[in-house]
Amino acid sequence: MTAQKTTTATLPLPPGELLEMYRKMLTIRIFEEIVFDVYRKGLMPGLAHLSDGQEATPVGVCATLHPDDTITSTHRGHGHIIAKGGRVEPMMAEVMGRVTGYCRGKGGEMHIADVSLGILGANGIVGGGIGIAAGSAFTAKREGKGRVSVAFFGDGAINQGIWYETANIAVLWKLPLIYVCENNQYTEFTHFKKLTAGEGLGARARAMGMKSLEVDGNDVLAVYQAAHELVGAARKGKGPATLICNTFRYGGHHVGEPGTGYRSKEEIAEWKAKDPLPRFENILLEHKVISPADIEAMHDEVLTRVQASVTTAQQAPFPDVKEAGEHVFA
Amino acid sequence: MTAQKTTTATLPLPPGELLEMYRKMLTIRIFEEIVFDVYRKGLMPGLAHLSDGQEATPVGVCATLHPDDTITSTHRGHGHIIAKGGRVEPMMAEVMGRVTGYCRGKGGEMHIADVSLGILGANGIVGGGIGIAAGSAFTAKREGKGRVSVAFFGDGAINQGIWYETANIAVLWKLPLIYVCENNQYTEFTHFKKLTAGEGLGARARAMGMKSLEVDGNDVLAVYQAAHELVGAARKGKGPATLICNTFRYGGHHVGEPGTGYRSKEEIAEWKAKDPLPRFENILLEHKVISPADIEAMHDEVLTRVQASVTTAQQAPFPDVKEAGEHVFA
Amino acid sequence: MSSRELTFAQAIREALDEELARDERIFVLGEDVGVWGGVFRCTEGLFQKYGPERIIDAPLSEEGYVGLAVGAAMTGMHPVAELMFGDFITLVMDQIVNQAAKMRYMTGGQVEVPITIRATMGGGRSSGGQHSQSWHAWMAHVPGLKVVVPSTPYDAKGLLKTALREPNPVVFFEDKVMYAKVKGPVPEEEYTIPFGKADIKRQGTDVSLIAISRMIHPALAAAEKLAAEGISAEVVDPRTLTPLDEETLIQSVVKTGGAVIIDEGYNHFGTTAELAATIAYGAFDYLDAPIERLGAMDVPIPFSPPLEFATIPNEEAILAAVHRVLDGRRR
Amino acid sequence: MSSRELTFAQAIREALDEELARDERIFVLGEDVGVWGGVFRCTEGLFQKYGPERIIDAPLSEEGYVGLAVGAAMTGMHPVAELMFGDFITLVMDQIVNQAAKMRYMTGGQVEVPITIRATMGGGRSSGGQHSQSWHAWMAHVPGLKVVVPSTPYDAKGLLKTALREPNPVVFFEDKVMYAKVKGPVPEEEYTIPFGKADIKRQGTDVSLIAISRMIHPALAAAEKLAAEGISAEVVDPRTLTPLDEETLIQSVVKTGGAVIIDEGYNHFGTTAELAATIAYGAFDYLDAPIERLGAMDVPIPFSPPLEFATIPNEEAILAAVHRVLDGRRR
Ligand SMILES: Cc1ncc(C[n+]2csc(CCOP(=O)(O)OP(=O)(O)O)c2C)c(N)n1
Ligand SMILES: Cc1ncc(C[n+]2csc(CCOP(=O)(O)OP(=O)(O)O)c2C)c(N)n1
Ligand SMILES: [Mg+2]
Ligand SMILES: [Mg+2]
Repeated sequence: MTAQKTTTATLPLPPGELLEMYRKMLTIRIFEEIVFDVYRKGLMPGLAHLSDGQEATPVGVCATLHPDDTITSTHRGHGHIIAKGGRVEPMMAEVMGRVTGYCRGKGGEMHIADVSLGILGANGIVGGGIGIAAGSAFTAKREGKGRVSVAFFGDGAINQGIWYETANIAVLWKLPLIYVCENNQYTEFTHFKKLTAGEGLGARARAMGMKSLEVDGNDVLAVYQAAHELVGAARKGKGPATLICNTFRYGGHHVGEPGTGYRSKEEIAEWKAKDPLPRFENILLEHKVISPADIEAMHDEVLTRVQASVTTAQQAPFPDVKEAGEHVFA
Repeated sequence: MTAQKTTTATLPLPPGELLEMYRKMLTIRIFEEIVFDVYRKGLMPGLAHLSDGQEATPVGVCATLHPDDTITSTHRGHGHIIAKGGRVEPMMAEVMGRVTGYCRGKGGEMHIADVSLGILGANGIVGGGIGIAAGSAFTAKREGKGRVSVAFFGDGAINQGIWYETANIAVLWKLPLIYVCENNQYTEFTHFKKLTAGEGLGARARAMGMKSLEVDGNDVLAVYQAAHELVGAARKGKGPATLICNTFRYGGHHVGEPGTGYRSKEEIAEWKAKDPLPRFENILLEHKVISPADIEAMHDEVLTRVQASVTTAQQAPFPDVKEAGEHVFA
Repeated sequence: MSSRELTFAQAIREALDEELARDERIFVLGEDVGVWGGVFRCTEGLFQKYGPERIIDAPLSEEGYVGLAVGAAMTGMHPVAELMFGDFITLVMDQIVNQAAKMRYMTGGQVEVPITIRATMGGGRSSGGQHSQSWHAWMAHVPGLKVVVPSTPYDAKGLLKTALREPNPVVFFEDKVMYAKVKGPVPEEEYTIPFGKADIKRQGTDVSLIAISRMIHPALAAAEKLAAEGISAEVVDPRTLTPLDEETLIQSVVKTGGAVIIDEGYNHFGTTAELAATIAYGAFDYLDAPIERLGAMDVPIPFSPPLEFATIPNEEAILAAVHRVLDGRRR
Repeated sequence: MSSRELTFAQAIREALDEELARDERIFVLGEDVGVWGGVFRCTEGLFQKYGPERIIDAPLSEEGYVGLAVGAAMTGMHPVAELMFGDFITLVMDQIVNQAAKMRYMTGGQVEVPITIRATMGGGRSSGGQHSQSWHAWMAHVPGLKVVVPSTPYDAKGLLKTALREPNPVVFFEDKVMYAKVKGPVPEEEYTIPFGKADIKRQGTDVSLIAISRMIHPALAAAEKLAAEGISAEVVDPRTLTPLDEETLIQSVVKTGGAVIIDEGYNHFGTTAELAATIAYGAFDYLDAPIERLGAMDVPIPFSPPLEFATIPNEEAILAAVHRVLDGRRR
């Protein structure tokens, strides 16, 4: 596999932060690979919706966010959560339905949240996080402290009315809301072009009076730079914006299907050649931010941590049945 | 009141059809004036949502339609229904809750329908007719006979998700659907600009990949010509389009409020100066399609007919109570 | 306590006003709630008093602004989102049911979602099939929502103030026929009314009339007529459907031995079903006759007044039902 | 009649196939129902057989495509709109409730609206709070909709074929746990099953188990266990909620004197309430003990299996309820 090269004359962030971004991308990749295993071994209930291949988008965007900024995520949410600082241990425990999970096992794979980190939840309703993100942006504007709200969603969600209705409101009320569309080319098993009229989301966003940028979603620095511009403007009260990141999921819509019936081998190979991880690695190596040995060490360290999270979760109890009736009301 | 002049070198339709258009505009105006009275005299239940001032739009659009084309309408629907051929007698009877009404008194002022004429119903849900119109366009396309479907709606409805979701579908599937936005400047008591982000519906429609035209909605020939172009294209399989007609309602949102609290006298006067009726009259007079005497005669004739419709409705029975349980299922 | 007479709408407005003054996290949004003061005058003057940041005219995008309200609630605000007609709740079901109602549970208790949805209900105004419906039973079927159905200005004010101090989603139903037409005493002093406490609006011993929202008024009128016949009817107002004060309902029927349940929501699979089933279970040994259910006729709501009135329970229907209960007594 | 075993999904697919062949007004639309054949395989091969004009992959726009389906139904087509998860019915309530259900009535009988909405229901797959709900009680609360809740491949096929010949809106609920797991005999010959006819799945004399959709299976299993104890349980399947075969339910309880009602929808304000209230009324003089209601626990549906299973009625819970009924007998 030849990784496509991205050359950047100057790096936009200090080495420490770049390393942190790299670590997060690696963590997402490894987390998804391990969840794949966990699912295949029957160690988790429900379905697993993985985002390996898409790591650059959440990491590039979240690198521009502060701890008190918020995000909302999707059914394919592991990457967003890790990128915003979520810890793999309570994530894995949640995926495995344990009481030690982020949501005490009540939310599950599609509903991980860590509100203390500004992660207002993954969401099983496609487009379901968008209204919530608009509301968080409303609160942020009211607070007046420059906080922003990011809604992550897929190419499928752009055809839900909630996008349109909140876009109109967000522009009118100048809310600090960034719509981030992770276009992985497919809405389940159908190519997005078969489902999307016109010039796509960018044109729609502009028609609503919003700035919109479209970037190579597998180039973490390109994502970072575009997000940096839009988030910065939103912080300064310039209102909402849309960012479209073109990317690809390597696996199936969920682990139960191989992802090949509706996508050609060539298409998959083409995207694997643009894998965000080696591309970022090459930049970091080139700029001597990291050495090959560092990479290997980091890989081992993350792998060990994620693997340990499985073992720990396996040993953790399921929630007690009496919890079923708790947390309905505050 | 000085009527604004519209000069047209050549008329786009033969005299008989122009006269028919004029008669319809006059009928709408008089119908609304009489309903105003009927409401004020307490002769009708519920509310009355009148469209006097907006006559040119429905008439200009419907002049391009065939009997088997369909329309869907709104809470402010009397004009659309008359323009598509609806008879004033069952309309008035419906408004007055009589069993002789179009819907046997079950629908009411906001729900007049004559399915045999392709009038698939006014609708009390703002945007409620849009999905239905899309469905009629779907059927039309399947039938393959060049039939088209028109959805009338107001400036308020453009911010409902259903517009957006069906617009995407209609473009993708090339449905013969014409979205007609009657922009009367206000969504109830709020100016549409306060509620609409971006460049408005035209830009949104174009972003969805649809042709969009915007016309002086008080110039019936301008409306006709634009509708003619879009309807013609739709009949030929070119897909959906949007037509925006700028106009104004003279009265309140409903008869119970005067329409003045949120609109200045100047604004109202400005629009009255652009009254669609005298403007069309002037053209017809200028081109000798009609004489002043003809106008007077037609006015009297229509007035007599609409007045008679009130008397007839008053004499007609209310539906029998046993009808309450009928027509739930076919 | 000193008291004045307020209309139902004025009581709502006063509750909003007092709570807006008390807690700056509270804001109101909806269509024409601001400058215009609301089509039913429930927010009259609040825009002028609290400004455009707190009394907000939203675009005609119910799903959008209710969705936004859910997110605002999750991040520390307390929105009051208005649905001008409760019929439009169909447009925001996802935001209420799949988001607001379950967010706390699905996050294992991480968030509170203090959103109040104000929605109208009720027919009788010839508003037609899409402006007259009463969907409180739907909401009461959803875990995670509190559901309020006040019947008097006093209750409306006290319960709305409670809603605005609740850390949970509340759907607050206001029968629009009462806004201007129902007047009643409301103390000058501040008060709140707890959720889950039924109110016995009239004491009685022979039969229980359990009525929801505006239906309390024909029930009280019927009780008055029955008194003249020597029949002592108890009139019970659950006031909230979630939580439901099952105990008070059951105890009333334990005492009287018979019940008529009156609601303007549809009868079939509605509120009358839940209340009848709950009482039939809890007062099984005390019921002398089958429980009578008077919900709205199960038809789309017709426009023409004679038809519409035929679909809504009224005093006469209540009296007839009471006589069925009493005549049908098994002991 | 010759018969084979089909899964629940195969039975659905066969009904669609036969009706698509019979009536060219019928078309199917939904997400990934076409090329892919549906995530639950209910439309497998139909795209290949009937082409893209009749088996249509819609964008992820539930309100848009269901709205379109309503209009298509009003103009002579017979759409089958699929909601992959019944939880998404929240997104299309306006199209179903304010448009499809009342269009005929509001026009005074001018139109027919022959639309079939296929929606899944049911938990037990650890799909979490937004992919496990059962909203049939909501639909049954709406006048103008027919509501179908089949429990076996045989019923599913026969009832779906009836839906596709109905001139009215039908909401057809399919418990997704049954798609692949429940197999049963389905005749080769064509048949349909009328709406409004309950089916006695097992005859009995001591207690009536009235169960909805998939809950029929634990009810049958419980009846088997009870038989071993010498208790004869009758198992009744209403099959459709609107129309509801009240007579068969009541007569069963008149015979047995006791009832347990089992449903996977929420208990509160749900199907168990309507059935219990209806039976308590109709069989008042024959009931020996209070009717037991076993709906889903009134909480958002949790992900973790031990929690989720605790919220769904099962065989054990049914047995316990039967014993409460029998032990609580008053005569
Ligand atoms: C409202 C809604 N409709 C349908 C689904 C079923 N579904 C889950 S994911 C998905 C495709 C989403 O595509 P996209 O938004 O592109 O996200 P991706 O899966 O590609 O990350 C669908 C149809 C859902 N969960 N919610
Ligand atoms: C979904 C919905 N929301 C709100 C209303 C209440 N309402 C009725 S008409 C109206 C304003 C509609 O404005 P517009 O679409 O511009 O039509 P106009 O009244 O100007 O003809 C509103 C808010 C409604 N009927 N339906
Ligand atoms: Mg996608
Ligand atoms: Mg308008």
